[in-house]
Amino acid sequence: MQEGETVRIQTRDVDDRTAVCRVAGELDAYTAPELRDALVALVELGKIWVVADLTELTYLDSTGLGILVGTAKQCRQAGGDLSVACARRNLLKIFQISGTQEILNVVADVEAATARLGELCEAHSADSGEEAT
Amino acid sequence: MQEGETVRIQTRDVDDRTAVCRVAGELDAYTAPELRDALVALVELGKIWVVADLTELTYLDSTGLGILVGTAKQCRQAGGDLSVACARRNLLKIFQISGTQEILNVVADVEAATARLGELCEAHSADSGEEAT
Amino acid sequence: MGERDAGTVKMVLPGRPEFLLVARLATSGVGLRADLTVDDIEDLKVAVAEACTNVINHAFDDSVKAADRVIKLRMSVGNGEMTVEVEDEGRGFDPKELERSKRNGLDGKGGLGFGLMQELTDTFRVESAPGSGTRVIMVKRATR
Amino acid sequence: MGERDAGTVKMVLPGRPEFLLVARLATSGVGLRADLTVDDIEDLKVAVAEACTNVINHAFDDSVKAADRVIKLRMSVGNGEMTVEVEDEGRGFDPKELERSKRNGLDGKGGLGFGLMQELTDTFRVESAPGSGTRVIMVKRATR
Ligand SMILES: Nc1ncnc2c1ncn2[C@@H]1O[C@H](COP(=O)(O)OP(=O)(O)O)[C@@H](O)[C@H]1O
Ligand SMILES: Nc1ncnc2c1ncn2[C@@H]1O[C@H](COP(=O)(O)OP(=O)(O)O)[C@@H](O)[C@H]1O
Repeated sequence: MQEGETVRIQTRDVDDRTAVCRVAGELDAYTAPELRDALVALVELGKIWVVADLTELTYLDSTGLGILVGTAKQCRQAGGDLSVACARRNLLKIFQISGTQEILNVVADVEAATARLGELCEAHSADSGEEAT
Repeated sequence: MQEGETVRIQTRDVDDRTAVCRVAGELDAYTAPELRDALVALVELGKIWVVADLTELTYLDSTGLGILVGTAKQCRQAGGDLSVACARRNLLKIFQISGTQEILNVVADVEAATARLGELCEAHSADSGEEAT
Repeated sequence: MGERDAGTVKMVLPGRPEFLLVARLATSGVGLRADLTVDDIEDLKVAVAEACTNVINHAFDDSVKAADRVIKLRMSVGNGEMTVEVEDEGRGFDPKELERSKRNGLDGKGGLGFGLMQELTDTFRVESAPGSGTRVIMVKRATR
Repeated sequence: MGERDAGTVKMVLPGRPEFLLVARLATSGVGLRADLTVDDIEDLKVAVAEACTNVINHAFDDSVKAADRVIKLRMSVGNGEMTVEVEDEGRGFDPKELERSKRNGLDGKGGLGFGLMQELTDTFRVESAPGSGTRVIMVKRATR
Protein backbone atom coordinates (compact mmCIF):
# COMPACT_ATOMS: atom_id res chain seq x y z
CA MET A 1 0.00 0.00 0.00
CA GLN A 2 1.29 3.42 -0.94
CA GLU A 3 1.87 6.11 1.64
CA GLY A 4 -1.10 8.43 1.95
CA GLU A 5 -3.55 6.18 0.22
CA THR A 6 -6.05 7.39 2.85
CA VAL A 7 -7.39 5.59 5.90
CA ARG A 8 -9.15 2.21 5.90
CA ILE A 9 -11.66 1.50 8.65
CA GLN A 10 -13.25 -1.87 9.46
CA THR A 11 -15.46 -2.60 12.43
CA ARG A 12 -16.19 -6.05 13.79
CA ASP A 13 -18.60 -6.99 16.58
CA VAL A 14 -17.25 -9.13 19.40
CA ASP A 15 -20.50 -9.27 21.35
CA ASP A 16 -23.53 -6.99 21.62
CA ARG A 17 -21.66 -4.42 23.72
CA THR A 18 -18.11 -4.88 22.39
CA ALA A 19 -16.56 -4.08 19.01
CA VAL A 20 -13.14 -3.85 17.40
CA CYS A 21 -12.52 -0.90 15.09
CA ARG A 22 -9.48 -1.46 12.88
CA VAL A 23 -7.91 1.72 11.53
CA ALA A 24 -5.17 1.28 8.92
CA GLY A 25 -3.27 3.84 6.88
CA GLU A 26 -2.86 7.48 7.89
CA LEU A 27 -5.07 9.37 10.29
CA ASP A 28 -4.88 13.14 9.93
CA ALA A 29 -7.34 16.04 9.76
CA TYR A 30 -8.31 14.88 6.25
CA THR A 31 -9.09 11.28 7.06
CA ALA A 32 -10.18 11.70 10.70
CA PRO A 33 -13.84 12.55 10.00
CA GLU A 34 -14.32 9.06 8.57
CA LEU A 35 -13.08 7.53 11.83
CA ARG A 36 -15.14 9.91 13.94
CA ASP A 37 -18.30 8.92 12.07
CA ALA A 38 -17.52 5.22 12.42
CA LEU A 39 -16.88 5.49 16.15
CA VAL A 40 -19.93 7.65 16.80
CA ALA A 41 -22.07 5.11 14.95
CA LEU A 42 -20.55 2.29 17.00
CA VAL A 43 -21.29 3.89 20.36
CA GLU A 44 -24.79 4.83 19.21
CA LEU A 45 -25.37 1.17 18.41
CA GLY A 46 -24.57 0.37 22.05
CA LYS A 47 -20.98 -0.79 21.55
CA ILE A 48 -19.61 0.92 24.62
CA TRP A 49 -16.58 -1.37 24.95
CA VAL A 50 -14.40 -0.45 22.01
CA VAL A 51 -11.01 -1.74 20.90
CA ALA A 52 -9.33 0.75 18.56
CA ASP A 53 -6.96 -1.49 16.60
CA LEU A 54 -4.22 0.85 15.36
CA THR A 55 -1.67 -1.90 14.70
CA GLU A 56 -1.74 -1.09 10.97
CA LEU A 57 -1.91 2.67 11.41
CA THR A 58 1.25 4.45 10.22
CA TYR A 59 0.45 8.08 11.02
CA LEU A 60 -1.37 9.76 13.90
CA ASP A 61 -1.45 13.33 15.17
CA SER A 62 -3.52 15.50 17.52
CA THR A 63 -6.63 15.35 15.33
CA GLY A 64 -6.77 11.56 15.59
CA LEU A 65 -5.90 11.69 19.29
CA GLY A 66 -8.79 14.09 19.86
CA ILE A 67 -11.23 11.64 18.28
CA LEU A 68 -9.92 8.70 20.31
CA VAL A 69 -10.07 10.68 23.56
CA GLY A 70 -13.57 11.92 22.72
CA THR A 71 -14.76 8.39 22.01
CA ALA A 72 -13.17 7.07 25.21
CA LYS A 73 -15.14 9.68 27.16
CA GLN A 74 -18.39 8.79 25.42
CA CYS A 75 -17.80 5.11 26.16
CA ARG A 76 -17.09 5.81 29.81
CA GLN A 77 -20.14 8.03 30.14
CA ALA A 78 -22.20 5.11 28.86
CA GLY A 79 -20.58 2.74 31.35
CA GLY A 80 -17.99 1.25 28.97
CA ASP A 81 -14.44 2.13 27.92
CA LEU A 82 -11.97 2.20 25.03
CA SER A 83 -8.60 0.53 24.65
CA VAL A 84 -6.06 1.25 21.90
CA ALA A 85 -3.95 -1.53 20.37
CA CYS A 86 -0.72 -0.08 18.98
CA ALA A 87 2.89 -1.22 18.84
CA ARG A 88 4.42 1.19 16.35
CA ARG A 89 7.21 3.22 17.91
CA ASN A 90 6.42 6.57 16.30
CA LEU A 91 2.75 6.35 17.34
CA LEU A 92 3.54 5.22 20.90
CA LYS A 93 5.67 8.34 21.20
CA ILE A 94 2.65 10.48 20.30
CA PHE A 95 0.52 8.80 22.99
CA GLN A 96 3.34 9.19 25.47
CA ILE A 97 4.17 12.85 24.96
CA SER A 98 0.52 13.83 24.79
CA GLY A 99 -0.06 12.04 28.10
CA THR A 100 -2.88 9.93 26.64
CA GLN A 101 -1.41 6.47 27.19
CA GLU A 102 -3.46 5.80 30.33
CA ILE A 103 -6.68 7.54 29.40
CA LEU A 104 -6.69 5.54 26.15
CA ASN A 105 -5.55 2.25 27.73
CA VAL A 106 -2.82 1.83 25.13
CA VAL A 107 -1.56 -1.76 24.85
CA ALA A 108 0.39 -3.67 22.22
CA ASP A 109 -2.25 -5.72 20.40
CA VAL A 110 -5.94 -6.50 20.03
CA GLU A 111 -5.74 -9.46 22.40
CA ALA A 112 -4.27 -7.32 25.17
CA ALA A 113 -6.80 -4.57 24.46
CA THR A 114 -9.70 -7.00 24.72
CA ALA A 115 -8.27 -8.35 27.97
CA ARG A 116 -7.85 -4.80 29.27
CA LEU A 117 -11.49 -4.00 28.54
CA GLY A 118 -12.44 -7.25 30.30
CA GLU A 119 -10.59 -6.12 33.42
CA LEU A 120 -12.18 -2.69 33.29
CA CYS A 121 -15.60 -4.26 32.88
CA GLU A 122 -15.07 -6.50 35.89
CA ALA A 123 -13.77 -3.60 37.99
CA HIS A 124 -16.80 -1.66 36.85
CA SER A 125 -19.23 -4.43 37.85
CA ALA A 126 -17.44 -4.76 41.18
CA ASP A 127 -17.81 -0.98 41.71
CA SER A 128 -21.48 -1.13 40.80
CA GLY A 129 -21.83 -4.13 43.07
CA GLU A 130 -20.25 -2.21 45.93
CA GLU A 131 -22.46 0.74 45.23
CA ALA A 132 -25.48 -1.53 45.25
CA THR A 133 -24.62 -3.04 48.62
CA MET B 1 12.31 0.54 3.56
CA GLN B 2 11.07 4.08 3.14
CA GLU B 3 10.55 5.64 -0.26
CA GLY B 4 13.54 7.62 -1.39
CA GLU B 5 15.99 6.13 1.04
CA THR B 6 18.49 6.22 -1.84
CA VAL B 7 19.76 3.39 -4.00
CA ARG B 8 21.42 0.20 -2.76
CA ILE B 9 23.90 -1.52 -5.05
CA GLN B 10 25.39 -4.98 -4.59
CA THR B 11 27.59 -6.82 -7.06
CA ARG B 12 28.22 -10.54 -7.06
CA ASP B 13 30.60 -12.50 -9.30
CA VAL B 14 29.18 -15.47 -11.16
CA ASP B 15 32.43 -16.42 -12.91
CA ASP B 16 35.52 -14.48 -13.98
CA ARG B 17 33.69 -12.80 -16.88
CA THR B 18 30.15 -12.63 -15.48
CA ALA B 19 28.63 -10.61 -12.63
CA VAL B 20 25.21 -9.73 -11.24
CA CYS B 21 24.68 -6.12 -10.17
CA ARG B 22 21.62 -5.76 -7.92
CA VAL B 23 20.14 -2.27 -7.84
CA ALA B 24 17.41 -1.67 -5.25
CA GLY B 25 15.57 1.52 -4.29
CA GLU B 26 15.24 4.52 -6.56
CA LEU B 27 17.51 5.36 -9.47
CA ASP B 28 17.42 9.01 -10.52
CA ALA B 29 19.94 11.72 -11.38
CA TYR B 30 20.90 11.90 -7.70
CA THR B 31 21.59 8.21 -7.15
CA ALA B 32 22.66 7.26 -10.69
CA PRO B 33 26.35 8.23 -10.33
CA GLU B 34 26.75 5.49 -7.73
CA LEU B 35 25.46 2.90 -10.20
CA ARG B 36 27.57 4.28 -13.02
CA ASP B 37 30.72 3.98 -10.91
CA ALA B 38 29.82 0.43 -9.88
CA LEU B 39 29.19 -0.67 -13.48
CA VAL B 40 32.30 1.03 -14.86
CA ALA B 41 34.37 -0.72 -12.18
CA LEU B 42 32.77 -4.05 -13.06
CA VAL B 43 33.55 -3.80 -16.77
CA GLU B 44 37.08 -2.60 -16.04
CA LEU B 45 37.57 -5.74 -13.96
CA GLY B 46 36.73 -7.79 -17.05
CA LYS B 47 33.11 -8.60 -16.17
CA ILE B 48 31.79 -8.10 -19.67
CA TRP B 49 28.70 -10.28 -19.15
CA VAL B 50 26.53 -8.27 -16.76
CA VAL B 51 23.12 -9.00 -15.28
CA ALA B 52 21.51 -5.78 -14.02
CA ASP B 53 19.10 -7.09 -11.39
CA LEU B 54 16.42 -4.40 -11.08
CA THR B 55 13.81 -6.66 -9.50
CA GLU B 56 13.91 -4.56 -6.33
CA LEU B 57 14.17 -1.21 -8.09
CA THR B 58 11.07 0.95 -7.64
CA TYR B 59 11.96 4.03 -9.70
CA LEU B 60 13.81 4.51 -13.00
CA ASP B 61 13.98 7.36 -15.48
CA SER B 62 16.08 8.48 -18.45
CA THR B 63 19.19 9.07 -16.34
CA GLY B 64 19.22 5.44 -15.20
CA LEU B 65 18.36 4.22 -18.71
CA GLY B 66 21.30 6.19 -20.07
CA ILE B 67 23.68 4.42 -17.72
CA LEU B 68 22.29 0.99 -18.55
CA VAL B 69 22.50 1.64 -22.29
CA GLY B 70 26.02 3.01 -21.94
CA THR B 71 27.13 -0.06 -19.98
CA ALA B 72 25.49 -2.41 -22.49
CA LYS B 73 27.52 -0.75 -25.25
CA GLN B 74 30.74 -1.02 -23.29
CA CYS B 75 30.07 -4.69 -22.65
CA ARG B 76 29.37 -5.36 -26.31
CA GLN B 77 32.48 -3.49 -27.40
CA ALA B 78 34.46 -5.79 -25.14
CA GLY B 79 32.77 -8.87 -26.59
CA GLY B 80 30.15 -9.34 -23.85
CA ASP B 81 26.63 -8.04 -23.21
CA LEU B 82 24.18 -6.85 -20.56
CA SER B 83 20.76 -8.20 -19.60
CA VAL B 84 18.25 -6.46 -17.33
CA ALA B 85 16.07 -8.44 -14.90
CA CYS B 86 12.89 -6.51 -14.15
CA ALA B 87 9.25 -7.44 -13.61
CA ARG B 88 7.79 -4.23 -12.18
CA ARG B 89 5.06 -2.84 -14.40
CA ASN B 90 5.95 0.86 -14.12
CA LEU B 91 9.59 0.17 -14.98
CA LEU B 92 8.76 -2.16 -17.88
CA LYS B 93 6.71 0.68 -19.32
CA ILE B 94 9.77 2.92 -19.24
CA PHE B 95 11.87 0.34 -21.12
CA GLN B 96 9.05 -0.15 -23.58
CA ILE B 97 8.30 3.47 -24.46
CA SER B 98 11.98 4.36 -24.63
CA GLY B 99 12.49 1.47 -27.06
CA THR B 100 15.27 -0.02 -24.93
CA GLN B 101 13.72 -3.42 -24.19
CA GLU B 102 15.74 -5.23 -26.85
CA ILE B 103 19.01 -3.35 -26.61
CA LEU B 104 18.97 -4.03 -22.85
CA ASN B 105 17.75 -7.64 -23.13
CA VAL B 106 15.00 -7.02 -20.56
CA VAL B 107 13.66 -10.24 -19.01
CA ALA B 108 11.68 -11.00 -15.85
CA ASP B 109 14.28 -12.30 -13.40
CA VAL B 110 17.95 -12.98 -12.77
CA GLU B 111 17.67 -16.60 -13.89
CA ALA B 112 16.24 -15.57 -17.25
CA ALA B 113 18.83 -12.81 -17.58
CA THR B 114 21.67 -15.26 -16.92
CA ALA B 115 20.19 -17.66 -19.47
CA ARG B 116 19.87 -14.82 -21.97
CA LEU B 117 23.54 -13.92 -21.57
CA GLY B 118 24.40 -17.61 -22.03
CA GLU B 119 22.54 -17.64 -25.36
CA LEU B 120 24.22 -14.43 -26.48
CA CYS B 121 27.61 -15.83 -25.53
CA GLU B 122 27.00 -18.99 -27.52
CA ALA B 123 25.76 -17.02 -30.54
CA HIS B 124 28.87 -14.91 -30.20
CA SER B 125 31.19 -17.92 -30.14
CA ALA B 126 29.34 -19.38 -33.12
CA ASP B 127 29.82 -16.11 -35.02
CA SER B 128 33.50 -16.05 -34.20
CA GLY B 129 33.72 -19.67 -35.24
CA GLU B 130 32.03 -18.93 -38.58
CA GLU B 131 34.33 -16.00 -39.16
CA ALA B 132 37.28 -18.21 -38.41
CA THR B 133 36.31 -20.80 -41.01
CA MET C 1 25.87 15.57 3.06
CA GLY C 2 23.90 18.01 5.22
CA GLU C 3 26.62 20.67 5.21
CA ARG C 4 27.68 20.52 1.60
CA ASP C 5 24.22 20.37 0.10
CA ALA C 6 22.49 23.22 1.90
CA GLY C 7 19.30 24.21 0.13
CA THR C 8 15.81 25.51 0.64
CA VAL C 9 12.46 24.23 -0.59
CA LYS C 10 9.54 26.64 -0.57
CA MET C 11 5.92 25.60 -0.91
CA VAL C 12 2.51 27.21 -0.94
CA LEU C 13 -0.36 24.85 -0.17
CA PRO C 14 -4.10 25.37 -0.04
CA GLY C 15 -5.14 25.64 3.61
CA ARG C 16 -7.29 22.53 3.41
CA PRO C 17 -6.95 19.14 5.11
CA GLU C 18 -6.48 17.19 1.89
CA PHE C 19 -3.12 18.86 1.31
CA LEU C 20 -1.65 17.91 4.69
CA LEU C 21 -0.39 14.76 2.99
CA VAL C 22 1.64 16.84 0.54
CA ALA C 23 3.23 18.75 3.44
CA ARG C 24 4.16 15.48 5.13
CA LEU C 25 5.60 13.92 1.97
CA ALA C 26 7.70 17.03 1.28
CA THR C 27 8.93 16.88 4.88
CA SER C 28 9.98 13.25 4.29
CA GLY C 29 11.84 14.10 1.12
CA VAL C 30 13.71 17.07 2.52
CA GLY C 31 14.33 15.18 5.77
CA LEU C 32 16.07 12.37 3.90
CA ARG C 33 18.31 14.95 2.24
CA ALA C 34 19.03 16.47 5.65
CA ASP C 35 20.23 13.04 6.78
CA LEU C 36 17.52 12.78 9.43
CA THR C 37 16.80 9.27 10.66
CA VAL C 38 13.51 7.63 9.75
CA ASP C 39 12.31 8.15 13.34
CA ASP C 40 13.27 11.83 13.30
CA ILE C 41 11.42 12.26 10.02
CA GLU C 42 8.28 10.68 11.50
CA ASP C 43 8.47 13.13 14.40
CA LEU C 44 8.97 16.12 12.14
CA LYS C 45 6.10 15.06 9.89
CA VAL C 46 3.75 15.24 12.88
CA ALA C 47 5.16 18.61 14.01
CA VAL C 48 4.76 20.08 10.51
CA ALA C 49 1.25 18.65 10.17
CA GLU C 50 0.28 20.14 13.54
CA ALA C 51 1.40 23.59 12.44
CA CYS C 52 -0.46 23.22 9.14
CA THR C 53 -3.57 21.89 10.87
CA ASN C 54 -3.54 24.99 13.06
CA VAL C 55 -3.51 27.20 9.98
CA ILE C 56 -6.46 25.24 8.61
CA ASN C 57 -8.41 25.33 11.88
CA HIS C 58 -7.57 28.71 13.34
CA ALA C 59 -5.93 31.17 10.96
CA PHE C 60 -8.77 32.36 8.78
CA ASP C 61 -12.07 34.15 9.39
CA ASP C 62 -15.02 33.14 7.28
CA SER C 63 -14.54 36.36 5.33
CA VAL C 64 -11.26 35.13 3.82
CA LYS C 65 -11.69 33.76 0.29
CA ALA C 66 -10.79 30.08 -0.21
CA ALA C 67 -8.04 31.01 -2.67
CA ASP C 68 -6.38 33.22 -0.04
CA ARG C 69 -6.32 30.55 2.66
CA VAL C 70 -2.86 29.29 2.05
CA ILE C 71 -0.10 27.66 4.05
CA LYS C 72 3.46 28.72 3.29
CA LEU C 73 6.16 26.22 4.01
CA ARG C 74 9.89 26.78 3.92
CA MET C 75 12.13 23.80 4.52
CA SER C 76 15.87 24.18 4.61
CA VAL C 77 18.73 21.81 4.99
CA GLY C 78 22.21 22.62 6.22
CA ASN C 79 24.62 22.49 9.16
CA GLY C 80 23.40 19.02 10.05
CA GLU C 81 19.84 20.10 10.67
CA MET C 82 16.53 20.73 8.98
CA THR C 83 14.52 23.88 9.61
CA VAL C 84 10.82 24.19 8.77
CA GLU C 85 8.85 27.40 8.82
CA VAL C 86 5.07 27.24 8.58
CA GLU C 87 3.52 30.60 7.89
CA ASP C 88 0.08 32.08 7.31
CA GLU C 89 -1.30 35.53 6.76
CA GLY C 90 -4.33 34.86 8.92
CA ARG C 91 -5.74 36.45 12.03
CA GLY C 92 -2.77 35.71 14.28
CA PHE C 93 -2.98 35.39 18.06
CA ASP C 94 -1.13 36.32 21.19
CA PRO C 95 1.42 33.57 21.92
CA LYS C 96 1.14 34.47 25.64
CA GLU C 97 -2.30 32.84 25.49
CA LEU C 98 -0.52 29.60 24.69
CA GLU C 99 0.61 28.90 28.22
CA ARG C 100 -2.97 29.06 29.34
CA SER C 101 -4.28 26.82 26.57
CA LYS C 102 -1.40 24.41 27.17
CA ARG C 103 -2.46 23.93 30.76
CA ASN C 104 -5.91 22.95 29.57
CA GLY C 105 -4.29 20.14 27.60
CA LEU C 106 -6.61 17.51 26.29
CA ASP C 107 -9.33 18.34 28.74
CA GLY C 108 -9.75 21.91 27.63
CA LYS C 109 -9.91 23.21 24.14
CA GLY C 110 -6.57 22.54 22.53
CA GLY C 111 -3.01 23.26 23.40
CA LEU C 112 -2.08 19.77 22.28
CA GLY C 113 -0.85 20.86 18.85
CA PHE C 114 1.84 23.20 20.11
CA GLY C 115 2.74 20.72 22.84
CA LEU C 116 3.49 18.06 20.22
CA MET C 117 5.44 20.50 18.04
CA GLN C 118 7.60 21.41 21.01
CA GLU C 119 8.24 17.82 22.08
CA LEU C 120 8.89 16.50 18.58
CA THR C 121 11.47 19.08 17.50
CA ASP C 122 14.79 20.31 18.88
CA THR C 123 13.96 24.00 18.61
CA PHE C 124 10.49 25.47 18.38
CA ARG C 125 9.34 29.09 18.19
CA VAL C 126 6.04 30.84 17.40
CA GLU C 127 5.86 34.35 16.03
CA SER C 128 2.34 35.73 15.99
CA ALA C 129 0.25 38.73 16.96
CA PRO C 130 -3.45 39.40 16.54
CA GLY C 131 -4.02 40.73 13.06
CA SER C 132 -0.60 39.96 11.64
CA GLY C 133 -0.41 36.27 10.77
CA THR C 134 1.54 33.45 12.33
CA ARG C 135 4.90 31.87 11.75
CA VAL C 136 6.08 28.66 13.43
CA ILE C 137 9.79 27.87 13.19
CA MET C 138 10.98 24.35 14.00
CA VAL C 139 14.43 22.77 13.84
CA LYS C 140 15.29 19.08 13.89
CA ARG C 141 18.94 18.09 14.21
CA ALA C 142 20.35 15.13 12.32
CA THR C 143 21.40 12.69 15.01
CA ARG C 144 23.24 10.19 12.85
CA MET D 1 -13.31 14.52 -5.21
CA GLY D 2 -11.31 15.95 -8.11
CA GLU D 3 -13.95 18.50 -9.07
CA ARG D 4 -14.97 19.74 -5.64
CA ASP D 5 -11.50 19.98 -4.21
CA ALA D 6 -9.68 21.97 -6.86
CA GLY D 7 -6.48 23.44 -5.53
CA THR D 8 -2.96 24.39 -6.45
CA VAL D 9 0.36 23.58 -4.83
CA LYS D 10 3.35 25.76 -5.71
CA MET D 11 6.95 24.82 -5.01
CA VAL D 12 10.38 26.25 -5.55
CA LEU D 13 13.19 23.70 -5.38
CA PRO D 14 16.95 24.06 -5.68
CA GLY D 15 17.99 22.95 -9.18
CA ARG D 16 20.06 20.07 -7.85
CA PRO D 17 19.64 16.30 -8.21
CA GLU D 18 19.12 15.66 -4.49
CA PHE D 19 15.81 17.52 -4.58
CA LEU D 20 14.31 15.43 -7.40
CA LEU D 21 12.99 13.15 -4.66
CA VAL D 22 11.02 16.03 -3.15
CA ALA D 23 9.46 16.79 -6.54
CA ARG D 24 8.45 13.14 -6.93
CA LEU D 25 6.99 12.88 -3.43
CA ALA D 26 4.97 16.07 -3.93
CA THR D 27 3.72 14.64 -7.23
CA SER D 28 2.57 11.51 -5.37
CA GLY D 29 0.75 13.51 -2.73
CA VAL D 30 -1.06 15.79 -5.12
CA GLY D 31 -1.73 12.87 -7.47
CA LEU D 32 -3.53 10.98 -4.71
CA ARG D 33 -5.70 14.06 -4.11
CA ALA D 34 -6.40 14.23 -7.84
CA ASP D 35 -7.67 10.63 -7.65
CA LEU D 36 -5.00 9.38 -10.01
CA THR D 37 -4.35 5.65 -9.89
CA VAL D 38 -1.09 4.38 -8.43
CA ASP D 39 0.10 3.53 -11.97
CA ASP D 40 -0.77 6.99 -13.26
CA ILE D 41 1.10 8.55 -10.35
CA GLU D 42 4.18 6.47 -11.15
CA ASP D 43 4.04 7.69 -14.74
CA LEU D 44 3.62 11.31 -13.72
CA LYS D 45 6.48 11.08 -11.22
CA VAL D 46 8.81 10.10 -14.06
CA ALA D 47 7.48 12.86 -16.33
CA VAL D 48 7.94 15.50 -13.62
CA ALA D 49 11.41 14.20 -12.77
CA GLU D 50 12.39 14.33 -16.46
CA ALA D 51 11.36 17.98 -16.69
CA CYS D 52 13.23 18.79 -13.46
CA THR D 53 16.31 16.84 -14.58
CA ASN D 54 16.34 18.93 -17.75
CA VAL D 55 16.37 22.11 -15.69
CA ILE D 56 19.28 20.72 -13.68
CA ASN D 57 21.22 19.55 -16.74
CA HIS D 58 20.46 22.19 -19.35
CA ALA D 59 18.89 25.39 -18.04
CA PHE D 60 21.76 27.23 -16.43
CA ASP D 61 25.08 28.58 -17.63
CA ASP D 62 28.03 28.34 -15.28
CA SER D 63 27.61 32.06 -14.67
CA VAL D 64 24.30 31.55 -12.81
CA LYS D 65 24.73 31.55 -9.03
CA ALA D 66 23.73 28.33 -7.24
CA ALA D 67 21.00 30.16 -5.29
CA ASP D 68 19.40 31.30 -8.56
CA ARG D 69 19.28 27.83 -10.09
CA VAL D 70 15.79 26.95 -9.06
CA ILE D 71 12.99 24.77 -10.35
CA LYS D 72 9.47 26.14 -10.04
CA LEU D 73 6.69 23.60 -9.81
CA ARG D 74 2.99 24.24 -9.96
CA MET D 75 0.67 21.30 -9.43
CA SER D 76 -3.05 21.70 -9.67
CA VAL D 77 -5.99 19.43 -9.17
CA GLY D 78 -9.45 19.82 -10.62
CA ASN D 79 -11.85 18.68 -13.33
CA GLY D 80 -10.72 15.11 -12.88
CA GLU D 81 -7.14 15.79 -13.84
CA MET D 82 -3.81 16.93 -12.50
CA THR D 83 -1.74 19.58 -14.20
CA VAL D 84 1.96 20.07 -13.52
CA GLU D 85 4.02 23.00 -14.73
CA VAL D 86 7.79 22.86 -14.44
CA GLU D 87 9.44 26.21 -15.02
CA ASP D 88 12.90 27.70 -14.99
CA GLU D 89 14.38 31.09 -15.74
CA GLY D 90 17.37 29.61 -17.47
CA ARG D 91 18.82 29.90 -20.96
CA GLY D 92 15.83 28.47 -22.80
CA PHE D 93 16.00 26.77 -26.17
CA ASP D 94 14.15 26.53 -29.45
CA PRO D 95 11.52 23.78 -29.13
CA LYS D 96 11.81 23.24 -32.90
CA GLU D 97 15.20 21.70 -32.18
CA LEU D 98 13.35 19.01 -30.27
CA GLU D 99 12.18 17.09 -33.30
CA ARG D 100 15.74 16.75 -34.44
CA SER D 101 17.03 15.66 -31.04
CA LYS D 102 14.11 13.24 -30.72
CA ARG D 103 15.10 11.50 -33.91
CA ASN D 104 18.55 10.94 -32.46
CA GLY D 105 16.89 9.07 -29.63
CA LEU D 106 19.13 7.07 -27.39
CA ASP D 107 21.87 6.86 -29.96
CA GLY D 108 22.38 10.58 -30.22
CA LYS D 109 22.61 13.07 -27.44
CA GLY D 110 19.27 13.17 -25.69
CA GLY D 111 15.70 13.55 -26.76
CA LEU D 112 14.72 10.74 -24.43
CA GLY D 113 13.53 13.03 -21.63
CA PHE D 114 10.88 14.83 -23.67
CA GLY D 115 9.91 11.55 -25.31
CA LEU D 116 9.12 10.03 -21.92
CA MET D 117 7.22 13.16 -20.78
CA GLN D 118 5.09 12.96 -23.90
CA GLU D 119 4.35 9.24 -23.59
CA LEU D 120 3.69 9.31 -19.86
CA THR D 121 1.17 12.17 -19.80
CA ASP D 122 -2.12 12.90 -21.54
CA THR D 123 -1.19 16.41 -22.64
CA PHE D 124 2.31 17.76 -22.94
CA ARG D 125 3.55 21.17 -24.06
CA VAL D 126 6.88 23.03 -23.96
CA GLU D 127 7.15 26.78 -23.97
CA SER D 128 10.70 28.00 -24.42
CA ALA D 129 12.85 30.36 -26.40
CA PRO D 130 16.58 31.05 -26.27
CA GLY D 131 17.21 33.55 -23.50
CA SER D 132 13.79 33.43 -21.92
CA GLY D 133 13.50 30.34 -19.74
CA THR D 134 11.46 27.19 -20.18
CA ARG D 135 8.06 26.00 -19.07
CA VAL D 136 6.79 22.43 -19.47
CA ILE D 137 3.06 21.87 -18.97
CA MET D 138 1.79 18.33 -18.45
CA VAL D 139 -1.68 17.00 -17.75
CA LYS D 140 -2.62 13.57 -16.45
CA ARG D 141 -6.31 12.62 -16.40
CA ALA D 142 -7.77 10.58 -13.58
CA THR D 143 -8.90 7.34 -15.21
CA ARG D 144 -10.79 5.87 -12.28
N1 LIG E 1 -2.02 29.67 12.73
C1 LIG E 1 -2.79 30.13 13.73
N2 LIG E 1 -3.57 31.23 13.57
C2 LIG E 1 -4.37 31.69 14.57
N3 LIG E 1 -4.42 31.11 15.79
C3 LIG E 1 -3.68 30.01 16.03
C4 LIG E 1 -2.84 29.47 15.02
N4 LIG E 1 -2.20 28.41 15.55
C5 LIG E 1 -2.63 28.29 16.81
N5 LIG E 1 -3.51 29.26 17.13
C6 LIG E 1 -4.15 29.46 18.43
O1 LIG E 1 -3.41 28.75 19.43
C7 LIG E 1 -4.25 27.80 20.10
C8 LIG E 1 -3.49 26.58 20.52
O2 LIG E 1 -3.15 25.78 19.39
P1 LIG E 1 -2.78 24.24 19.56
O3 LIG E 1 -1.79 24.08 20.66
O4 LIG E 1 -2.34 23.71 18.27
O5 LIG E 1 -4.12 23.55 20.01
P2 LIG E 1 -5.52 23.41 19.22
O6 LIG E 1 -5.25 23.59 17.78
O7 LIG E 1 -5.98 22.03 19.55
O8 LIG E 1 -6.39 24.48 19.79
C9 LIG E 1 -5.38 27.55 19.13
O9 LIG E 1 -6.54 27.12 19.77
C10 LIG E 1 -5.56 28.91 18.46
O10 LIG E 1 -6.34 29.78 19.26
N1 LIG F 1 14.91 23.45 -19.18
C1 LIG F 1 15.69 23.50 -20.27
N2 LIG F 1 16.49 24.57 -20.50
C2 LIG F 1 17.28 24.60 -21.59
N3 LIG F 1 17.34 23.62 -22.52
C3 LIG F 1 16.56 22.54 -22.35
C4 LIG F 1 15.70 22.42 -21.23
N4 LIG F 1 15.06 21.25 -21.31
C5 LIG F 1 15.46 20.66 -22.44
N5 LIG F 1 16.38 21.42 -23.09
C6 LIG F 1 17.02 21.12 -24.38
O1 LIG F 1 16.27 20.11 -25.04
C7 LIG F 1 17.08 18.97 -25.33
C8 LIG F 1 16.27 17.69 -25.26
O2 LIG F 1 15.89 17.37 -23.92
P1 LIG F 1 15.52 15.89 -23.51
O3 LIG F 1 14.52 15.36 -24.49
O4 LIG F 1 15.06 15.88 -22.11
O5 LIG F 1 16.84 15.04 -23.66
P2 LIG F 1 18.23 15.17 -22.89
O6 LIG F 1 17.98 15.87 -21.60
O7 LIG F 1 18.65 13.76 -22.70
O8 LIG F 1 19.13 15.94 -23.80
C9 LIG F 1 18.21 19.06 -24.33
O9 LIG F 1 19.34 18.41 -24.76
C10 LIG F 1 18.42 20.56 -24.19
O10 LIG F 1 19.20 21.06 -25.24
